[in-house]
Amino acid sequence: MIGIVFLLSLTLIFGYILQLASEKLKPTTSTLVTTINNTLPQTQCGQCGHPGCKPYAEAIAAGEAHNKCPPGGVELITTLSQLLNRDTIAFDISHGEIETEPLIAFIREDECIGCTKCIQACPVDAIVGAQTLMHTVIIDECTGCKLCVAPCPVDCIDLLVRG
Amino acid sequence: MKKIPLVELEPHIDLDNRHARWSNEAKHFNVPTTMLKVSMALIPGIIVLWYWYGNGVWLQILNAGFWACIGESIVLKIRQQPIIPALSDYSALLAGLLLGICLPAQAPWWLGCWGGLTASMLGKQLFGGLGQNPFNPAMLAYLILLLGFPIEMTVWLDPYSGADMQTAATPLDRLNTPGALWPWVSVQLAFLIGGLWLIQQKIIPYALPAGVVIGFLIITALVGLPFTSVILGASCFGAFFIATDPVTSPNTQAAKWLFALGVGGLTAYIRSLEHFPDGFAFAIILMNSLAPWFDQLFQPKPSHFK
Amino acid sequence: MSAVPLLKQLKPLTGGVFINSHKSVTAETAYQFIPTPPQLIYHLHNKYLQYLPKVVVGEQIQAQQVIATALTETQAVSSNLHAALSGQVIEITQQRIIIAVSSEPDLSPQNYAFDDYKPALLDHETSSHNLLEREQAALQKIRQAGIIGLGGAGFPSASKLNRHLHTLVVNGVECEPYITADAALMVAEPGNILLGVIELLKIYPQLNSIYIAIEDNKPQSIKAIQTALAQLSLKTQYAQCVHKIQLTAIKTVYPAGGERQLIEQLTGRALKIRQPASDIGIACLNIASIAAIGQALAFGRPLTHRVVTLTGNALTQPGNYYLPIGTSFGVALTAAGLNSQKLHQVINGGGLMGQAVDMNKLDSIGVEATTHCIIAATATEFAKPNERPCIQCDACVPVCPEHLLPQKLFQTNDYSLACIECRACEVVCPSYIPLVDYFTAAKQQDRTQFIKQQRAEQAKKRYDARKQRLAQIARKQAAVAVTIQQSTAIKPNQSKQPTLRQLKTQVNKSKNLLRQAQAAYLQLQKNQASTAESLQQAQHRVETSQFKVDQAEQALSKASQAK
Amino acid sequence: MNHQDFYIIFASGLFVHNFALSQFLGLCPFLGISGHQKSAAGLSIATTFVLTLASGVCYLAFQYILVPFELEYLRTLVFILVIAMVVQLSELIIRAASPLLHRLLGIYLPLITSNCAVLGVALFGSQTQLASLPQALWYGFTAGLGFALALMLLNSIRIKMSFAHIPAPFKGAPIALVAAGILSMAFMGFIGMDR
Repeated sequence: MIGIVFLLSLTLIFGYILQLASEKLKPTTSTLVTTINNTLPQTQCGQCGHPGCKPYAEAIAAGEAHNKCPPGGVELITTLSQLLNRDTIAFDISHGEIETEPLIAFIREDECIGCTKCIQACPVDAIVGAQTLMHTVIIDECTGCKLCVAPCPVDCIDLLVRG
Repeated sequence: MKKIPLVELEPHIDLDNRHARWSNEAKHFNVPTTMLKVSMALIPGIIVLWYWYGNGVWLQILNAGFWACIGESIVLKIRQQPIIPALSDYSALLAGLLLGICLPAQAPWWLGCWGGLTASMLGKQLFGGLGQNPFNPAMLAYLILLLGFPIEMTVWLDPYSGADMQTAATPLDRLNTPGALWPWVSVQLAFLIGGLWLIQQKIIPYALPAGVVIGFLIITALVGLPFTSVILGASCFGAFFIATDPVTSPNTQAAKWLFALGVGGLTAYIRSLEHFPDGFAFAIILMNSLAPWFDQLFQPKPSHFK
Repeated sequence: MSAVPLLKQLKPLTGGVFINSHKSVTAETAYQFIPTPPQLIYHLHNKYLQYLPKVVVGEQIQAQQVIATALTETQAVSSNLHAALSGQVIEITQQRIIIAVSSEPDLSPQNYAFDDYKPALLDHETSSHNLLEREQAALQKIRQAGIIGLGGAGFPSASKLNRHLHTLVVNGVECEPYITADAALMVAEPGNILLGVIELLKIYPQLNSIYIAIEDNKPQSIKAIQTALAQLSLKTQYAQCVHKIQLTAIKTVYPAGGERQLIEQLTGRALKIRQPASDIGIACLNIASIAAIGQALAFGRPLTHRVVTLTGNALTQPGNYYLPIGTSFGVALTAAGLNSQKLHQVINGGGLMGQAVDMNKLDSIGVEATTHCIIAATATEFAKPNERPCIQCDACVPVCPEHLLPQKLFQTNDYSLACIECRACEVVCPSYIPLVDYFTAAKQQDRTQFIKQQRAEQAKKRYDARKQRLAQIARKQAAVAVTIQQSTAIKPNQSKQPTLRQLKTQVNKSKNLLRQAQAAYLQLQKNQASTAESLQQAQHRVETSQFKVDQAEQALSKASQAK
Repeated sequence: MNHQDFYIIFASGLFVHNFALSQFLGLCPFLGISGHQKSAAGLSIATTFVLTLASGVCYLAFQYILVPFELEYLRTLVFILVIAMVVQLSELIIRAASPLLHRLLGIYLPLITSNCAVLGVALFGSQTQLASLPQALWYGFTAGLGFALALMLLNSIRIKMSFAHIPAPFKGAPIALVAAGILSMAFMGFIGMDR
């Protein structure tokens, strides 16, 4: 009988102590998302199913699989699994193959009609041009995210390997 | 960011049309000659031992050396790696030699065989082969034998009467009988000569033996052991031949001193506990495990692309 | 002639390894000449510069004519490439220009003896203004003469010189095995070297110490420079310059000749990692570059020839040769008596840092300004023993001049930017590990990683800026939409129930305006001097105000009907 | 509480009866975490904190409540409860103090509750007649230090082994077990230290 009473009182006391502790020791906002975001290649290509790199970083922090980034490739998976203490998993092919060399968009200038659709699509403003005027890609800025290829009505953008 | 080791990442660097290689006369110092020179430095010590304990000493040394090479070739066969180049650097042979010296002259043959096999297989090849084993193979094998077969390991003939000595010491151990001081003094002096020659040949750094002896003296003074134990134990043999194994000792100068002082100190301390004949093997294994950490402490940080 | 004192170096070299210098065959012999090469091959790319061709295929060119220039970002000339001999351009590609030679070389170099040298500008009465101007002109001349580091690095010499220099180091230390080009130059042309030093003194009078460093295993070079200095000190006007020059003998250790190591040995000052020497006011120039600068500034002669050591057991007459830049390796080696059966490997550069050259391309590779040694090696000369695992023997730790731990870098597959790739650690490695190749591979791997990371940061910045801009535009459009919505919202309720009083006040206001306009018009009519336009304007004003009154009345009547 | 007892507890906790290397308790975090240096340091601090606190509280609970009321049979249950509370407390503290360490430790932090070394300390503490609360605390602390020492030694070996070309079947945990075995052999040299 005394044992039961003692055990009950013990659990009550410990429960109270933990409740007190969890109030006082609030965890600070997690800097995890920013660290993950810094490791992602920031091409904002969206091949991972998320509109940009930051949303994908938040998803990874929340626990989503970290193997959906084709530009990142195998090195990204190893660094992320090290950072998050998860085991290294193989690359998820459903999101496109791993890009080994960096690509650059290139506009074939004779076919471009100046519709500025690709300018709106480019996440890093790497395409220079205006309505009905000639468009060209800034080589240093282009991250090879292939987003401008789809909206182009005359399909005059092709992807070349960076020299 | 953990770097992917280059060896697995890309095929081995193409040596053929790479840059010119230095002319090889500057090469007075390569792996096989190092190992041979260390073996030669052992000879004075072995001769003195042979004088006191009869030709059982030679048997043990050759037996352990032979089995060490057998163990090495077995593992290399299993791992489908070329056997001849690995054996031709005499490192397995040297490990066997060092172990053979520590075995009592009258020990049965299978003791040397077991010791040689464990030295080369468990001590060296299991951890990745030449240059990658954290523990000194000879000392590891000696420790296994000491803990596994305590009786056979501590039976030494009395140098004078040839009678059975129950708790006699091997060069690594301590002799209880006060009378038998002189044999050990001569053994230590012989190994001392070999060791100094090695230092002169620049095969071993001076920091390690010096540190071991200093550490040993300090702790014996602190713990209050009789001064004679300095001569009896493994001091000179261990300091010059075991502690200076380049593979298992640290690389930076400061870490070498710390490592050597640790080995000397621990040996004296364990010997003062009087439970085991001699603490050198334990001290070496413990300090070998600390060596990589010491290196990391004293290693200058290389500068990278920030 | 008082013997010029030979000083000792300030600090011994930290690290370094003693190796067999292989210089006995070609050491300190004066250079020889070779018959004119049939073709000259000029390479347009080197480590620091990319040249653009200035000539066209088939064009006839004269000796010393500029055939290609390298431009800096601001389109200023950073260095020129000159044709050594006159001839016709037969081929121009992305990488090289080939010239078929048609003339005999007439430029046999002579050692300068300072007899008729005009020292006018040596005294320092010139004001700082035109000193600055003269310095810029001199640097421009050096650039146009195409003088780059002849010690093997090829760094443009002009960019090493600036106004804050206080020490000049003339690097005659050839610590790498096999190379004796500088020694030959010192023995043959000590005067030209001193000419270069004096020319630099003319444009940088604030230089207070000039070190000429030579290895102590080259007695003849030291004697040659000493005698030249002694002769120079006889001429009174140079005595003041000569006493600034300190001839120092450096202990022969490899790599004592490295720029960073030599500066530390002479001045005791250690450079930070990747810090150029000009940051701390020191310029370290190779002996050959100094001589070339002397020729360019004193006589305006561009860099067209250089001394190259041709050694190796596969040559019957090894020695130092004065080659026009552009002679192909094949021609040069055959001129030095190549025995092709024994030839196993050709190395461009010294015994340690040299690069193996593709054997069947010997005739298509030309001597550049940076080639100072070509080794025709037999099979046994550079044996390639098989590589063994590292046994942590730490032989490489005391040898590294930059205090690195080569075996630790190798073990963790790491690299360090401080590594000058002198391969001293490879010389002493008992396991024959090509350490520097592993370091350079790891460095390259990390460099691409670093560039990728930088590009990611750049992309992130542009993406955030774009998102911010779009958000701003969206906010602005939203604000405009809101105002439009507000204004349209107000207009309809105004027409539905405009207060009559407002309309009435509007009618009265427009009537007053009309009255004023009519009065102004009448007054203008009375006053004879008023011009026709002012009359017309007044009439126009009357009409507009009349129109406004009618409009207001119309609105009033409509509103009162709707009421 | 003379000076001698404290030395004996120190010697046995740290060297002779080291929890990880002589008594082979708490091996799963010992092998699991010794690969990464930072998290190994973090875990050893957390374990030492938990051990000290748990040993003290268990001693109090045992001596002043269980013994007077003859409830010794409840010993294990109470100890588990105490340890669980202390581990949860330490997890909260670590999560607030350094989220990075908290994430690095990951599963191993709550795993301390099921770490047999912690329960071992509490049970051994109640068996051997610890004279007073400070001795119990000291016993827990030295046990924690012993665990930290063993963890550091194995981690130092694994630094070197991470570069070695270990045969494929032995990569990872098996070679760590071999190294731990060799270490425990070396620790046998300290027998007789606590005489």
